[in-house]
Amino acid sequence: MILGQMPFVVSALLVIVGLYALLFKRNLIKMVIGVSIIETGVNLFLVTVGYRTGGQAPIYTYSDPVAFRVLPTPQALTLTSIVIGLATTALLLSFVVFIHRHYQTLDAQKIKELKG
Amino acid sequence: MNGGMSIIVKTVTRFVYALIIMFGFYVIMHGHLTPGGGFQGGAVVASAFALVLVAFGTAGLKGVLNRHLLQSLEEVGALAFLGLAFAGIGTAFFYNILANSGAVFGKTDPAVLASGGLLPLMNWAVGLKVMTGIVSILIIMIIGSREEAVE
Amino acid sequence: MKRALTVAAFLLVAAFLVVAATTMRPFGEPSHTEMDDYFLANCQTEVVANNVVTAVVFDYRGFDTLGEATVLFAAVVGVLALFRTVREDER
Amino acid sequence: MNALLHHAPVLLVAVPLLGAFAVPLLGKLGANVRRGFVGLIVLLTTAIAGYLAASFYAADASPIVYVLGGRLPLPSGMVAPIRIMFEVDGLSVFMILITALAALAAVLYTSSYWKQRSGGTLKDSLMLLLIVGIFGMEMTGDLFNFFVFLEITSIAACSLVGFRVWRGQSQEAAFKVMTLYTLSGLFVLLAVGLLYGQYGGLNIAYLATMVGSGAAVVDKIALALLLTGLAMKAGAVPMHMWAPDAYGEAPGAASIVLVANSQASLYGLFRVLFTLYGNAYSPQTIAWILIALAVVTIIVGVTMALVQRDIKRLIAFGAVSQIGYMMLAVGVGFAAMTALEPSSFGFVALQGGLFHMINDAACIGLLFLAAGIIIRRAGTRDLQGMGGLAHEMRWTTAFFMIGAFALAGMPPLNGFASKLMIYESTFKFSPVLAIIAILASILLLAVFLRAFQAAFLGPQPEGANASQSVPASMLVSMGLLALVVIAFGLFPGFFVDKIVTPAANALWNGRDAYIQAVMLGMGG
Repeated sequence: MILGQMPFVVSALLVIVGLYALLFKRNLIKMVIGVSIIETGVNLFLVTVGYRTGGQAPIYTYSDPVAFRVLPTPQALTLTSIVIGLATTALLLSFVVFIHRHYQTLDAQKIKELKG
Repeated sequence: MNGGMSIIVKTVTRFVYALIIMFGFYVIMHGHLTPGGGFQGGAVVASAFALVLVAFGTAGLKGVLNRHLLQSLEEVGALAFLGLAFAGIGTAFFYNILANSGAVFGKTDPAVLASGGLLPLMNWAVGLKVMTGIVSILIIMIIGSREEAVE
Repeated sequence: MKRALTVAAFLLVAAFLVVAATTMRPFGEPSHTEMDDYFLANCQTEVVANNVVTAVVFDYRGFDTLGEATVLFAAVVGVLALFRTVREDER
Repeated sequence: MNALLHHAPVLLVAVPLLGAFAVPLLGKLGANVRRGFVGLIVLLTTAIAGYLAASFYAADASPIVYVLGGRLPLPSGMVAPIRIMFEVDGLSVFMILITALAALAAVLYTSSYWKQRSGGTLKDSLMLLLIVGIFGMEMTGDLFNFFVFLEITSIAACSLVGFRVWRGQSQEAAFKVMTLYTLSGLFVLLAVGLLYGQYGGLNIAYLATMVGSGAAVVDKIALALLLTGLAMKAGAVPMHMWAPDAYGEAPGAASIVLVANSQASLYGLFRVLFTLYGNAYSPQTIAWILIALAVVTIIVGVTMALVQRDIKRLIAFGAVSQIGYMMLAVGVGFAAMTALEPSSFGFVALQGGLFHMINDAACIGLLFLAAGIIIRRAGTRDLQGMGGLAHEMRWTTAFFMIGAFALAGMPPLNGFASKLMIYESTFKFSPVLAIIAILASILLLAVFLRAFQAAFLGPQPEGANASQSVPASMLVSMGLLALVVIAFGLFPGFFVDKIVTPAANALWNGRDAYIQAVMLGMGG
């Protein structure tokens, strides 16, 4: 059972690894990397959800017109979520640049000015 | 960052960046036929500019790409995409009016370039938007972090 | 206290994810595929595109793509706003 | 049905989107052109929202379905919807009205605020994008589309929170908020992936018919992920830590739109609970979780507000506690609805909770706008460094007082009207909960009286820049909100009948209508 579900489990593990980095790392850049890993895990999950055993890519050019194909929607969703991830990461990194400019450190523990 | 990298990287970059841009445009153009599309092609083109930025430093793009021009182009791309979506408002927002119409992109054979209705046009709009968007983010961030080093 | 709570929340989410991954429907055998089969069957006649993914991205789910372009636009505007030149007197 | 009404839902998103894309280009023509354009766009958007609401209430209040890129919700012979849809029911229209009010007030206020400041073009664009995202979240009938709009609001909101780049705290707050928003968005996306994997569809109405027919464990985990993600973004305890930072650091006018944004996440929470998972399980547990979270949110919000010295953070904690009241009311309503014998006080609780949403947006918004002026005049955010402002800012003093009294639930203002409904129904459900809620309100009154006394009464400290006069557009903007506060307080019955009851009906027994509007294929 576990073996057959391996792709799902791997993407879940990726999400867990990213969550670990986000929650337990103190370096801001590492936290951003954590967010990025979670995004990757979710994207991988979306792609694996759309797989049909023995299916071909859902593109008709130069391929057998009656072939069995994988589901196209998850691939479209993944495309969307990748671009959203890119935008998020760019903005997060900009904030990190400015935090470093103000506090000269990337350690999350040292920059706790906002309390309560 | 200003001086760029070694002569080897610079020379190789001179050879390949035009090829990368061309490949990116190919991916955008054939988005409705082969794997790819506006986003992927736009990202490929942007990666060529990223390569130039890395190899030559910010000086490499001086005079070639103007930040304000890039931003205006991005807005034009976004507006074009929105306009194409508005084109079908007679039926519904995002209705594909050109598909199967027999006109410019309305060929009924899905295997030719001039098919897909609004799809190729949207691919171009999004491709323009993505490449200019990513390149402007890159340029802004590089210039911004260089100012930080000066301070 | 706070750290213990964080660890507990992390373990809970992790357990949820692993359970979800193992109890989901079998990998490679989606059970409800009406929507995707419709795309595969009709995209060549309705949208006249050979690439079904592009047809989904720009036609059937075109509105998502507009939203996605908007997200990218928002990120560019946001980064621009952060790195803008700020006048001394407004600080 | 005429063409404008038919296209109204999509125009509500497309018009501000056009504005957001065009503002940076028009900004090159000068600040006055840009300001006029933004004002025009927001007026147009508000007009469309008002028109949509008016014709929705004039008709039989059945859900409006708008199919993007097609004619019918279901192509012939299909059991699953193909395209993205907008589905507008009573609850959506109600939320649209709140957002339109917040957007109008914010843009009116901001039209003079940024005269001598940099980045006005970018700020206008981000505001419009935030408004687009909120409208989209409130109208969409597609779960993945909901996630996309959620992300639009996240990115626009965080850029606004970090807009004052010269303050280190604003960058720190923006990073924190962005991380949490992204995490909440990813939880929602994961849940969407799970539901899509199980049932092969993304439409909320379609999924609502399918939930429960697959693996029950996966459904429950998807529900948990959705609830966690959306509660996180709505600012409920224990994930409330971002809210005061965000509200406190955002520019004055943006704070009010951020409140509308939190409420849109709350709307998503209700939509998931009542429509998507409406009758999948016997969800007494969920109702109790909601009630428990609500009580903790109220208590934490009020006690934290007690110890604040920063005026904006004080108001922000007040806002957090109000989210608790809404969740309490809806939790009680949900518990009553799913009990073996549904009792009518649950409906009153729902009405009270929803009515409180629009009241909260108005009075919290009023307080934030007034606080913006106070900070600008006093030159500090610290309550102990202020004083004596009442002498020269009579209007602002009056508006702040109205907002504070309304928030604390003093009659005859709107906060009293909605809180009374919440107290009554909660008391019938559980007297202890009602007493906690009432006590928290009294404490909140004390908090705001202290703030009022510190800022407006007493002697003026040395070094305050007293020369600036408050621009007229700011007073108009606050006057608009104050008018809403007073009108809703004086005539609660009228407004509850007109706009709140359809929304509560949509939650209480509108689930079948919501599903059938799509699944029977009668759109248009």
